[in-house]
Amino acid sequence: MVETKPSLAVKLGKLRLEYPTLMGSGCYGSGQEFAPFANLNKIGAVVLKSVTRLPRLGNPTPRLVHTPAGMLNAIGLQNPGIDWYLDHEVPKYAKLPWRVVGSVAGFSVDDYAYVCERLAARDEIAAVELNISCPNVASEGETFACDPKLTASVVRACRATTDKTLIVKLSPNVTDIAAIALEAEGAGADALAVINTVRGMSIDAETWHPRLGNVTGGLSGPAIRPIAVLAVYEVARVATIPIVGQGGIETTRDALEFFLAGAAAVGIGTANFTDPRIPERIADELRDYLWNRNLASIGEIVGKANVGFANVYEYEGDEG
Amino acid sequence: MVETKPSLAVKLGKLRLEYPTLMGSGCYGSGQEFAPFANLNKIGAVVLKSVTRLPRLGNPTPRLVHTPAGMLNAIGLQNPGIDWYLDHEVPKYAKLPWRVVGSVAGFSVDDYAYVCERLAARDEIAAVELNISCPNVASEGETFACDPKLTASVVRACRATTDKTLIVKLSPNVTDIAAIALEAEGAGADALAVINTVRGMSIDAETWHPRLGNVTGGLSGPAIRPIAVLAVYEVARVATIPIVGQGGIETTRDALEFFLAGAAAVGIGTANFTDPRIPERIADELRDYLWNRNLASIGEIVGKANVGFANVYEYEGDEG
Amino acid sequence: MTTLDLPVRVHATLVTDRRELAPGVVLLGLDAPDVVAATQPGQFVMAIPPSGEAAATALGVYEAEGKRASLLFFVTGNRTRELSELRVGERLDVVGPLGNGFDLSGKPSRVAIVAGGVGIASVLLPAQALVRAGARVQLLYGARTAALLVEAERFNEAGCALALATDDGTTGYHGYVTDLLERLPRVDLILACGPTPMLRAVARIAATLGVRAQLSLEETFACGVGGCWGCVVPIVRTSAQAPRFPPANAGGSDFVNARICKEGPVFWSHELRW
Amino acid sequence: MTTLDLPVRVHATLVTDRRELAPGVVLLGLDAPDVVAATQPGQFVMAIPPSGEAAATALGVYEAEGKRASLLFFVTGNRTRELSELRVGERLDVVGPLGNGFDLSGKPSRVAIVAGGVGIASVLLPAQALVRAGARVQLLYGARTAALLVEAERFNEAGCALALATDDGTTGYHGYVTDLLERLPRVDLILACGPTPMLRAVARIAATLGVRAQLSLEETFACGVGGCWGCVVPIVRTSAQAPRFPPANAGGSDFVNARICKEGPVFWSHELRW
Ligand SMILES: Cc1cc2nc3c(=O)[nH]c(=O)nc-3n(C[C@H](O)[C@H](O)[C@H](O)COP(=O)(O)OP(=O)(O)OC[C@H]3O[C@@H](n4cnc5c(N)ncnc54)[C@H](O)[C@@H]3O)c2cc1C
Ligand SMILES: Cc1cc2nc3c(=O)[nH]c(=O)nc-3n(C[C@H](O)[C@H](O)[C@H](O)COP(=O)(O)OP(=O)(O)OC[C@H]3O[C@@H](n4cnc5c(N)ncnc54)[C@H](O)[C@@H]3O)c2cc1C
Ligand SMILES: Cc1cc2nc3c(=O)[nH]c(=O)nc-3n(C[C@H](O)[C@H](O)[C@H](O)COP(=O)(O)O)c2cc1C
Ligand SMILES: Cc1cc2nc3c(=O)[nH]c(=O)nc-3n(C[C@H](O)[C@H](O)[C@H](O)COP(=O)(O)O)c2cc1C
Ligand code: FES
Ligand code: FES
Repeated sequence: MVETKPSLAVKLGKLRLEYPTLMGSGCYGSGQEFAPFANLNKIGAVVLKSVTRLPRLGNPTPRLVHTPAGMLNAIGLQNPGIDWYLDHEVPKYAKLPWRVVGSVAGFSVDDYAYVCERLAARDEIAAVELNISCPNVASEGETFACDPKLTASVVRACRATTDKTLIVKLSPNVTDIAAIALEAEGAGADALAVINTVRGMSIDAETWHPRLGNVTGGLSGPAIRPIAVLAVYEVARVATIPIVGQGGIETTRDALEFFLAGAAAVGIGTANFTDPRIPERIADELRDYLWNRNLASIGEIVGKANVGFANVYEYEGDEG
Repeated sequence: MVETKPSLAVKLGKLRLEYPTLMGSGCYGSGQEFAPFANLNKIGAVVLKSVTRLPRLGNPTPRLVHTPAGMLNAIGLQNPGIDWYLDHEVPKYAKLPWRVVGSVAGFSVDDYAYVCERLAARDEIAAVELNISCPNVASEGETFACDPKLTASVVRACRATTDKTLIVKLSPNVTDIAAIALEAEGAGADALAVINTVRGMSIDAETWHPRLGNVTGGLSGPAIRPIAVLAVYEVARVATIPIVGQGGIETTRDALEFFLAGAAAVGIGTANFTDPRIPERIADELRDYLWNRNLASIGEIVGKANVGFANVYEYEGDEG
Repeated sequence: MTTLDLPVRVHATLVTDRRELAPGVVLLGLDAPDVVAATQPGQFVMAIPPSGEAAATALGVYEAEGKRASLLFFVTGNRTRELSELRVGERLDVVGPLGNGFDLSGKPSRVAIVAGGVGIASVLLPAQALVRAGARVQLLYGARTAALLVEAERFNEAGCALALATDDGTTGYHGYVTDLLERLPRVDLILACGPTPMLRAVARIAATLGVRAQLSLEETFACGVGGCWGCVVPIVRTSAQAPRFPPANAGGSDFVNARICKEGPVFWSHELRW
Repeated sequence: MTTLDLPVRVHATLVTDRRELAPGVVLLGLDAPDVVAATQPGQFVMAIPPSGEAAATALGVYEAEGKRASLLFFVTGNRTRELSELRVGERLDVVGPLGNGFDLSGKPSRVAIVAGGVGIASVLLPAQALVRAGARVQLLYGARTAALLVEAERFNEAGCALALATDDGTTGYHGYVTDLLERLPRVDLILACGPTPMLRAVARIAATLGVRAQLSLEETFACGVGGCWGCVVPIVRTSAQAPRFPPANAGGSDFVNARICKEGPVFWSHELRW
């Protein structure tokens, strides 16, 4: 018998979160934007918009386009650069009652290490996520997450700069995501965020113009959920560090798919654009789900997808 | 002034089709299954279900699961094997008033060449598509389309067996689809089918079982359309042979996205499960679209997406 | 063009009536004379989503009389929700009727029909046909709870004897409907439609009793017309229903994968390789 | 927690009335006293899709009086179609009001309001407020064709003078509504809402006339609350509306990217870097 409320707490490296939900980078500001109508007492942490060494204006508009069961975005890492960020933004986070995780993007190993070190040095920042998988920048942003060696270099360099929890965010736009995950883990990552957006494009049949100013963008939302669940499942089979599963989570049932596939925590991005009450609802319903099944903590379902075919009739399969 | 009806005809290698629409392999049987309620006079061709050297029972059920704006399938290449196929099925295709394109799958270069040769030798078969990208077989089915060298070997071996049009079907589950496309073209492909399904997975939160008997499957339908449009766009920038663009086409507007991205023809698979009248509707509406714009043929819009940013205000962009 | 088995087409129908039989259980009446004219008991249609934004949904033809056919369904997901939101006067396009229904050619005189939950939607037409042909028909009808035992009186009117069962005992026998089948006086034929575990139990009991049974199977469909091989069930190679485009017999196995939508949805239970 | 700018929340409202003003143009009345109480002219709400299956939709608050707020929209895609299918008595949740509306603090005495198409939805509240404050308000209202010039009489009732224009000449001036602006006797202030090309013309004409103009901009939104930076427009660095979390000034450029949903949707035209 479970006597106390089931625990939703999770540890990512040294970072302990009361709730296993992280608001996806770039989708939630610092949380302040959503605080008037979302209950931020019931989230694990907000992952901040990715920041770079130098300021960036980002991509031309349109930066967003709605697609079936999802959306494409190409923000292009608009941000004020690490200097201004540390001086003017980060101090505000000291007063926030929720945890914020910094997110670092860059164009060289040195960029990453530099920004990571400066960001991680700040008390306001609970942990750092390395966005090595942003598909929306003209230069080589995503090649880091597409190349096992580059992934290892970036993670190793950043690891050397901080003891704080280091989450490495992987791209689905690769032939073998598990191989990249192993490199990241080997180079010192404490956790893996799986997945960033899937590369995509949309064209207006009337005007013949791409619907995004940047031509191509990243697909998010329920459309990509099956892709993300599989990525988590494949990474979980090889990695020993915790996974933050994300991509199209809108309901508790969706979140459970990720836990069962092997995620220790989940990310919620695009769903906040549908209804800002979703993260709170998922927190409450996850607790009910565990309670109804007499489970003491969320950890008890992580990776428990039963892939033993028990659901199908006895079957001989193929020989060919 | 255009005086005659705009032409929708397209050539894929030696194969001339009256309509630029191919019914996706595995989705449409041989066309006979759909003939009672679809107008097969207004399609280009039916791509037959992939056939292998030896018979295959396929995967255990469930083989299908509906997902947001799409579906996962894991049929597992159920087919009677090339011997039975040539003896009992192919003869029936002689009487069909629509063109059928054979589809070959395999587990070795030799498999592909053997089946391709025997299939292509038959008059009933108008052309051959090489399915080197099926994600639903336990063994190495998809690794062909994920490896440039293997792709080249398969295509070269099959090319040597026939003069008929050879279409090579590419997988989106790779880091760089354009590189694979170039290999296929270099090895003698006459056309490229872009894309096959995207790998995915879904788990039932009640039972903890994967929703597919095969655990993982291939995602199709509107959910993947932005991914497919981008794949076509990227392949079109490097390949000089025609592309059959596919992935989530449901309306004429969707088909136009693919033509504008660089497809010479389009594939229609999952949309037939929504409404079997869709291919005819697209054929009629494509003709109207060209007529209203005074265009003489579908070829005039292929690859005409205007990526010059003319739709956005003058913009300086980033330096960082 | 090769000759076609059935004169099926896409039919544009209009919703003539709509009732919510229980929470989440909807009965839609359709003005669909062509569907009525062509439907054999046990066949189904593919209902095209009015929004055009999802796969078509397989639904049994519940009633078929005069110009009116009807569909009876449970709201379990997006697609049935969309159908449930149709109002009287709105249009619903359906493909069909499709598939092979119940084989009533053997002139059975005593028949048991076993229906579980929404399985009730596929058994009114065979019940009516059997009663018309002079058979004594016993309906064994089970559901989770009393409120979900919808349309039982409709079968009474049709001339069937009724035995009800609920999982929670709110009405009738407290337990599985298949328990009732075990205790039934001898019948010539069993027809069944419902969840797969129920059908398996029916198959087992039928074998024990030595009575032939026809089961209407369910599986997720994509095409519904035999084009995608997504909906298979293994049946013995010698079955008359073994597909003409035969699935592989790799390794010389004694079964073949038949398509539920094309060779079924109704199969003889002794020919299933369960 | 830091102090918050606005007492916005998610409001559960009920549809009180629904009218189709023209084919594909819908006016939804909502029982929404909290929205009415908080709304400033030119603000918008994010309407949460009842199905939960798409992003929320940005819609201007058209009317706000007593307990009733209303939304006026064109059905252009999935999301507005879903909203258009709401019936009286059904529930619609909205986030807001959001954004910065029109600045009416300058006590203008003669105001021209330029509305193009669905832009009409954002200008009734400022028109009413200006008339109440004693200003003479001239509405210049253009649309593709007469049937789409919905709600013109509503502005008459509100005390505005009206000048209409249609692209096809079916009513009023045959041509662009901005042509009318060029010929207007002098005004103190111009407010405008409509398609971007119209707004650019208004900005150009306002500059020529030497009159200050406020433009309500549109862009595809995701969050609607300033969290995603998806909806930007370049404005001069010195604008009071330059975001507090400033976009980069890489290369020392003279402009910054402001968020339309947060710093706007209304901007002074002379501060836009168009
Ligand atoms: C021959 C035949 C006849 C039939 N006759 C009838 C009949 O007469 N009456 C009847 O009621 N039914 C009948 N059925 C069953 C009926 O076809 C299915 O119940 C129907 O397909 C349900 O569709 P749905 O989209 O509403 O729900 P589902 O297919 O169950 O789900 C729909 C959507 O919801 C989402 N979804 C659902 N569950 C989950 C989950 N756990 N996790 C994530 N996403 C989820 C998916 O995105 C999916 O697209 C019949 C079936 C067959 C094969
Ligand atoms: C501040 C603000 C206030 C606004 N106020 C109002 C208002 O008061 N009234 C009003 O009517 N509007 C208003 N708008 C505009 C309104 O928000 C948009 O028109 C609305 O987002 C349309 O949503 P939609 O989903 O119906 O259509 P869209 O977003 O245009 O499209 C919806 C879907 O259709 C599909 N789609 C559409 N076009 C295509 C295509 N060509 N190719 C492929 N797929 C396509 C996509 O899958 C997409 O998901 C306002 C906007 C802003 C920013
Ligand atoms: C508008 C938008 C902006 C994003 N910006 C970032 C970013 O700056 N850094 C990052 O790592 N991920 C970014 N992402 C990716 C999300 O954090 C998330 O990984 C992805 O969208 C998949 O999850 P979802 O489907 O729940 O949104 C962005 C996503 C969206 C939709
Ligand atoms: C049920 C199903 C079965 C399929 N079987 C095959 C196959 O045997 N061979 C093949 O090359 N592609 C197969 N495909 C892939 C389709 O031909 C097509 O490339 C893909 O589904 C994307 O297009 P769509 O979104 O229009 O369906 C199959 C797809 C589906 C949905
Ligand atoms: S659903 Fe396609 S073959 Fe049965
Ligand atoms: S829509 Fe997200 S910042 Fe404006």
